[in-house]
Amino acid sequence: MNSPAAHFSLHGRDDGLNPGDVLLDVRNVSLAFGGVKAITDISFDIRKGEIRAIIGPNGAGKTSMLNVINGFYHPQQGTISFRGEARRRMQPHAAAASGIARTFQNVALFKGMSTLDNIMSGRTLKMHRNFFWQLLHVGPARDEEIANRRKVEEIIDFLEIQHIRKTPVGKLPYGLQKRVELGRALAMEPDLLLLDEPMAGMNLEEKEDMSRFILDVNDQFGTTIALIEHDMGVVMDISDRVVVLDYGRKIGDGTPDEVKNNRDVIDAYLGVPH
Amino acid sequence: MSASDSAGGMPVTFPQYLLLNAERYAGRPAMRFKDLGIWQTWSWAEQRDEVRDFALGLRALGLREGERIAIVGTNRPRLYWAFAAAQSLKAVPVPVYSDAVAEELAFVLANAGVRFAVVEDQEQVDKVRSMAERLPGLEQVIYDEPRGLRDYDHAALRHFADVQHLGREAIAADAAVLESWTEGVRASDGSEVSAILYTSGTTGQSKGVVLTAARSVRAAESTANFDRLTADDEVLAYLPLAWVGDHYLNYAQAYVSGLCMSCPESPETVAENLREVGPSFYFAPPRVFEGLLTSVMIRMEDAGPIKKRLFKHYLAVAKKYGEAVLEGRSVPLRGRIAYALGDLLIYGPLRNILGFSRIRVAYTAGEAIGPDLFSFFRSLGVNLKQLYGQTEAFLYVTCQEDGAVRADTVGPAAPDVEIRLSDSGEVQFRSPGMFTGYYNAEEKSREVLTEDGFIKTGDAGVFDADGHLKIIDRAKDVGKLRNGALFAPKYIENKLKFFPDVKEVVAFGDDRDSVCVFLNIDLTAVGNWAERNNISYASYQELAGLPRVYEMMREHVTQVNRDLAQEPSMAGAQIRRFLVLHKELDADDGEVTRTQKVRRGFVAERYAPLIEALYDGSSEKYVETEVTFEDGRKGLIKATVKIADAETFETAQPVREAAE
Amino acid sequence: MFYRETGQFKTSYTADQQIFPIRQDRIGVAIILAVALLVVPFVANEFVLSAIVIPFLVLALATIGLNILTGYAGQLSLGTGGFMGVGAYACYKLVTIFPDVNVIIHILLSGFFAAAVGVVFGLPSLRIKGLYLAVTTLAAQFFLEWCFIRIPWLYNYNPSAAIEVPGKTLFGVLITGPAASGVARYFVVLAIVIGMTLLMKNLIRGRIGRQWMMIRDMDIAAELMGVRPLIAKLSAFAVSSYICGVAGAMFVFFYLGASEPAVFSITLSFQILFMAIIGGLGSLVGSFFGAAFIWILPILLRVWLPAMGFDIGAEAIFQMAQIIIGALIIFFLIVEPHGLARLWAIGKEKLRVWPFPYA
Amino acid sequence: MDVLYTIFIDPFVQMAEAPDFLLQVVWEGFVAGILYALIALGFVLIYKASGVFNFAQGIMVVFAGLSLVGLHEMGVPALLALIMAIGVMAILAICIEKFVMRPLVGQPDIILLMATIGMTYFLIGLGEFIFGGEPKQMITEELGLPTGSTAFEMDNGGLVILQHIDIAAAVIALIMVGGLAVFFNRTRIGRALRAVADDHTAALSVGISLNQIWAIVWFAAGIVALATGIMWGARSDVSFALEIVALKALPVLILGGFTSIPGAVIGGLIIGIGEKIGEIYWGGLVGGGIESWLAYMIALIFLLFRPQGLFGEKIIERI
Repeated sequence: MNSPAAHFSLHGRDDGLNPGDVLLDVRNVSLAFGGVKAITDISFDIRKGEIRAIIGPNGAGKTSMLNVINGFYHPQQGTISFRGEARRRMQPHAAAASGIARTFQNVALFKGMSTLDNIMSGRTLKMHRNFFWQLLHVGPARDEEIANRRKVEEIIDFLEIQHIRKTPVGKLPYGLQKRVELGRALAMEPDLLLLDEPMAGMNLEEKEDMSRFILDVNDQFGTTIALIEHDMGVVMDISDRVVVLDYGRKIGDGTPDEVKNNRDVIDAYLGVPH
Repeated sequence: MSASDSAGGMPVTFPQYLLLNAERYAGRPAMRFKDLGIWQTWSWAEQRDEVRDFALGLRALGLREGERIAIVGTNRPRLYWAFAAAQSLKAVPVPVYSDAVAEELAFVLANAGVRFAVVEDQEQVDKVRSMAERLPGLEQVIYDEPRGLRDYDHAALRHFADVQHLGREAIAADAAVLESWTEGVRASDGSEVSAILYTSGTTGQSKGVVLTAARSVRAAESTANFDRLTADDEVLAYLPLAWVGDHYLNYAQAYVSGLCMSCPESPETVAENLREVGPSFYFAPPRVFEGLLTSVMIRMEDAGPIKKRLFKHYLAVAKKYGEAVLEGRSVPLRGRIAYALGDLLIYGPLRNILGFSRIRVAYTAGEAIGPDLFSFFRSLGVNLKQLYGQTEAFLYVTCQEDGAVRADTVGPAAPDVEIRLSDSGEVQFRSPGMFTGYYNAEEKSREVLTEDGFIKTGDAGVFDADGHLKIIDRAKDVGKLRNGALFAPKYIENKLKFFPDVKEVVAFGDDRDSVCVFLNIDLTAVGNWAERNNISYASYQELAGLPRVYEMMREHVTQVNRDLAQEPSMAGAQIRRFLVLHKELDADDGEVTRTQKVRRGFVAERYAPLIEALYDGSSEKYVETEVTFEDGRKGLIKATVKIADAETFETAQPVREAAE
Repeated sequence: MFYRETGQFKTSYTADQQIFPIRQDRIGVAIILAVALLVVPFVANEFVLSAIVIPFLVLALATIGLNILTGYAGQLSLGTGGFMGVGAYACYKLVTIFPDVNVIIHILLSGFFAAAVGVVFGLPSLRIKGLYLAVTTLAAQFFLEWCFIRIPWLYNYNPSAAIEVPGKTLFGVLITGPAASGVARYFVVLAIVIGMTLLMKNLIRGRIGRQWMMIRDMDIAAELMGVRPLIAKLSAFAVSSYICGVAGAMFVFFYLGASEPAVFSITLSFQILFMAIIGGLGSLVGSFFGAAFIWILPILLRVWLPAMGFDIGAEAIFQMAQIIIGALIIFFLIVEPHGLARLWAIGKEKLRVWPFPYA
Repeated sequence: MDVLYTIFIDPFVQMAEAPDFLLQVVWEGFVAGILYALIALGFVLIYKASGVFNFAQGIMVVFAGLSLVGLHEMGVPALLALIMAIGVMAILAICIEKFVMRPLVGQPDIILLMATIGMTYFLIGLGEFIFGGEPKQMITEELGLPTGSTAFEMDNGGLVILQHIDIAAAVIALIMVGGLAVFFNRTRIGRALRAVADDHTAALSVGISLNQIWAIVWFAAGIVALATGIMWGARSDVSFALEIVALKALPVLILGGFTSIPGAVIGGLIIGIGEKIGEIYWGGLVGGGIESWLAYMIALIFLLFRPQGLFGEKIIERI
């Protein structure tokens, strides 16, 4: 019997951590490109179940920080522990396999594919049927494809993008592309979701929608979220804790209220020279 | 196909039909719902189980015979199951419009005194909760879509599936429960109330129309027979769940005929879903057909010259032969061939794109439909007919028979319906499905019912020579100009509204010197025109005020005046002056009903300064208007509305006797 | 115009994800298959089958092979001819060494040799992208060509350095060699091409094909979704080379009958690349269009030009055909850079929304 | 051990024993390298200005040479034929700009690449149609180019023979490189060309239309092609086989970078000398003829260690 999805979940793995335990710990990380320092000795942590914002002026090293976390850049110094396992070098696909998903500042969708296929691509790690089953596309391979399609449909439903299911993503307006990208990351059922400026270039209504989706993801699936965002209003509204970077250094860390009243942070944002 | 052939005797309630269908059409589809990308399908047997589980869950929660249960939301299978589930317990479903603001919702729920509410989603839950103190009798709210409700206090809140689970637990605990439910359904004689439908009414607060089971079933049976509906038919349930049309055409007729009802994925995807499902029975109010025609014409504007010529040519062919072909009248061979070619090249593809390919019977009702619009769809091969209905009748009062369809009438009395005209020309009827009264409003019921049990419709009408009813206007709206000329505002309004550029019209003239009108332009059509002519505009208000738009409207008004001049009885009511309103008439502001009918009195009161300006000869008028935004906030629109004069014509020599 | 999709709705994902979800498409494909099976073999003469239809099918298959690599996985290759050659020579050696095994099995096996070579030359793709990769594949092309000349073992020390296909049978019917009938070869080729195309379609619509396209569209994002570039790229090289290898073996065994190293030269690589691009990168049906365009059109031109009164000698006709093809390639790139497949898709979309100009 | 010896020791022993021969080989390689460099120069010109990877450069060389020889065969005096050949290249450049580049502006690289391959097809067909498919003798003497050779005697008594035409080729190549360098750096148009490569709007601000620039660049590449054609033709024949040889410009460009004129020269020399030495001293070990692929292998191995080329900067991928 068919029945509409009653309770659908995208919980990450059960890793024995409770909400509030440290999920990701960044310790004394420094990163430089050919002598140019992007990140200098930064430490902070992300706790399970929280929404953690990383803010700072342009060029503060925010995106570099995300790139370090998901293994795209390798820091020269410092360690990163995810679920208690420390590491320094890690390949991006290994980070993905360990449960880290992300979206990009400039939408990085697969332009040649539809919304559905883009989100399906997030299921890559959840699909295991071997080459020969794939060739035949019957039995287990098709069952797997369909099971994952169903999950993807639930995400499509969740993000209210049913009407663009089969549209090539290149034809979508920017706001919807961002939403599809979020869907693709969600399809990975991540433990840690990194969002790089999820609301950049959006109008007010789209921002409200996106905030709602982020909160819903956090609330409904318990997904831990780290996000970079420029819109201070949004950051203060939705995040539990905020870390502030400036010129590659950490200048503030705490709840939105604490950060708002931090002298250094105010200076950095008002442009007072150091 | 009548159920009387079946073993268990003739069903007199919808749940009885459910049981019957679960046997006779066990494996055939009863319900589809586009969810998660595909059309999830339930057979009649599965649908019975879903309904039964929910019903038993409701009973476990304490729902008893005669109690009211509200159903709020869009067209979703679970909400339809809630109807049958409640009816199976002899409780009374009370559907409410899903876009009703919290105030309206609270009024209905309080008026009906509901104990339970089955609602679609968080939005509706929030609405209900915000009115909690006005609804002390409301005990349980059951929702279909759990999204966002995880952290809500679940003391008086349950998920639909959880209620069904309760039902299944009850069955597991004691198999007799199942038996007793079935018995309970079977035992009914159909005298219980089967639903209370609140009419949105053009004036004042809405009233609950009380419908009883056996009468409702009988009404549905007679029309299902009339249109030969069977289990092979398919419908798309996209009209508001709380409206009598949806409840009758989709729910009631589906149960008595066993047809399959499909629910769209979301309100935004209705057009697409219509194409996918391809219903065989279809209903839409005239404004939907109007919108379709407009969009067809707009889209054809961008077609290449060859295609455009082809289209124009074959539309002309269709106009000439189409309706004759549809009605099986004699058509010359040349015409038949031309029409067949047109069907291959234009009509067939057009029906396909609109999702009309499989339509066997389509109805329109609610408002008068422009004769050209009506003929357009019929000439394409869509068997579009008119009906005239009332919530109080449980829909059908008149309907047109295949082969006897006309644009300007609504047909003869529907099967088993008696119609008469009062001395004042008001239409009155008695029908098999007619209501027993308004809920908790004895007085109002008495106002509507005549002593001999007829219902007063409030509509003015006439019969033509063939006994077909023709509705002119609301009886109370028909008036006279000061010079004594007949003034039927709707008649004039409809003529103007048939121009694709014009969305809404309000005509004034009763007890005045002349006729003047408010116009609303159609934002899609005029916007498209503006785009093609490189005219930029920021808002409806700006577009509406453009001199070129006024010029266009003036041409339309002139054309209407020219037409009116041809009709001796109407010639005196030509339009002298008009204005284009600075905002669209909106249900949120109470200017139109939820079914988009103009609340004439309210509009007249709200825009009194503009009416005054229409009649005092001034050329413009500054007004401030309060509006309600989608999210409930209020704001103020300021505008200087221009007023234009229209050309009028000499009355033509009477060529024939006036129709009336 | 011919599409009547109203009422065609899907009640299961299986139905929604089938290769041809629209009924009219399924009918169209059935008609094409019926024509291919029941009409072509009985209408076409020996020349048409041998010189046009069979090589067209084989080249279409090779184009599909290249399309897997370039169109779906985004890795530009100029070595298709070389990989086809590997298949051809492998098949020839297999037939020599195991003369009793059915030739069809040899043909299918020969692809694995091409796949192995393809993987070796695909290794640099992990570090090298775009045009730079083209050089790598050129290295493969010229190196392989050189091998075909310089390793006499490959052509059984034949003094003419050519390979000659022996006559082999399937179910008692001669299907290779000079004496095999066109019809027999046609059916074998058709069966293999259809089978392979279907298998490739399956790969492409599943996880593996999606990984290729992810790498193609945005390799960094793909990696962050858990795709291992090594596996994705090398699998594309392997599958692509396998198909090319099989096509190469078929090219010699079912079309040429005998072959010299020059057959698998860079010219063939370019020809296949053209077929892929004119047909449309990332489209299986486009591979057939492209092969038809590049293979059949010149033949038709050579027939038509004299018929239209351009009687200027065989050589000049050949040159005229080349000029026209060159000009048409540029013309098509200008009109629709995404190839005939896109034109086809646009045309189909037009028919679906007919009489409207757009949906 | 024997194998290792033959591969790693013996060739060097041979080199040491016959330095005159080695020198001769290096010279041959040097001259071939010069010609590769000239072809690569044509690529670089166009790539720099329009980002188009011009596959047709090879056929342009053939086409230029054929025009020259063909016109002379028709009875046109050599120098007039040369001027007319230049005219042919100018017409070709204008046609390419008008009928190929302009309609395809803004398309992805691969499409432009394919268009140039389409041009190759077209020009091969056209060249054969007009001039016939057979190889032709270059009119070296008629153009006043030196022929004959000079032999240098080495210490060990061996001879190194230098063909005069090769020396002339080297000199002409140097002049062209120098001329182009001056053109790019010192002239207004040249600077505009460089600007185009970086930023199309910048070029417009110089006051030259993009279309003009393209036509000029293709014309310049045509001149380079003509020079290459003459030199190459003087050493062997003018034939369509050159089209395949021209592909060697690819590895040259990989070594030298797609946008660097000195890079093209250095790359050309490395490839030219490298493949000659490889062929002579190692080729025999595997049956000879490795010249056909050695250049690509050199480039391939080089790429594995420096994917960004000889003069390119390390790419930091940003997301």
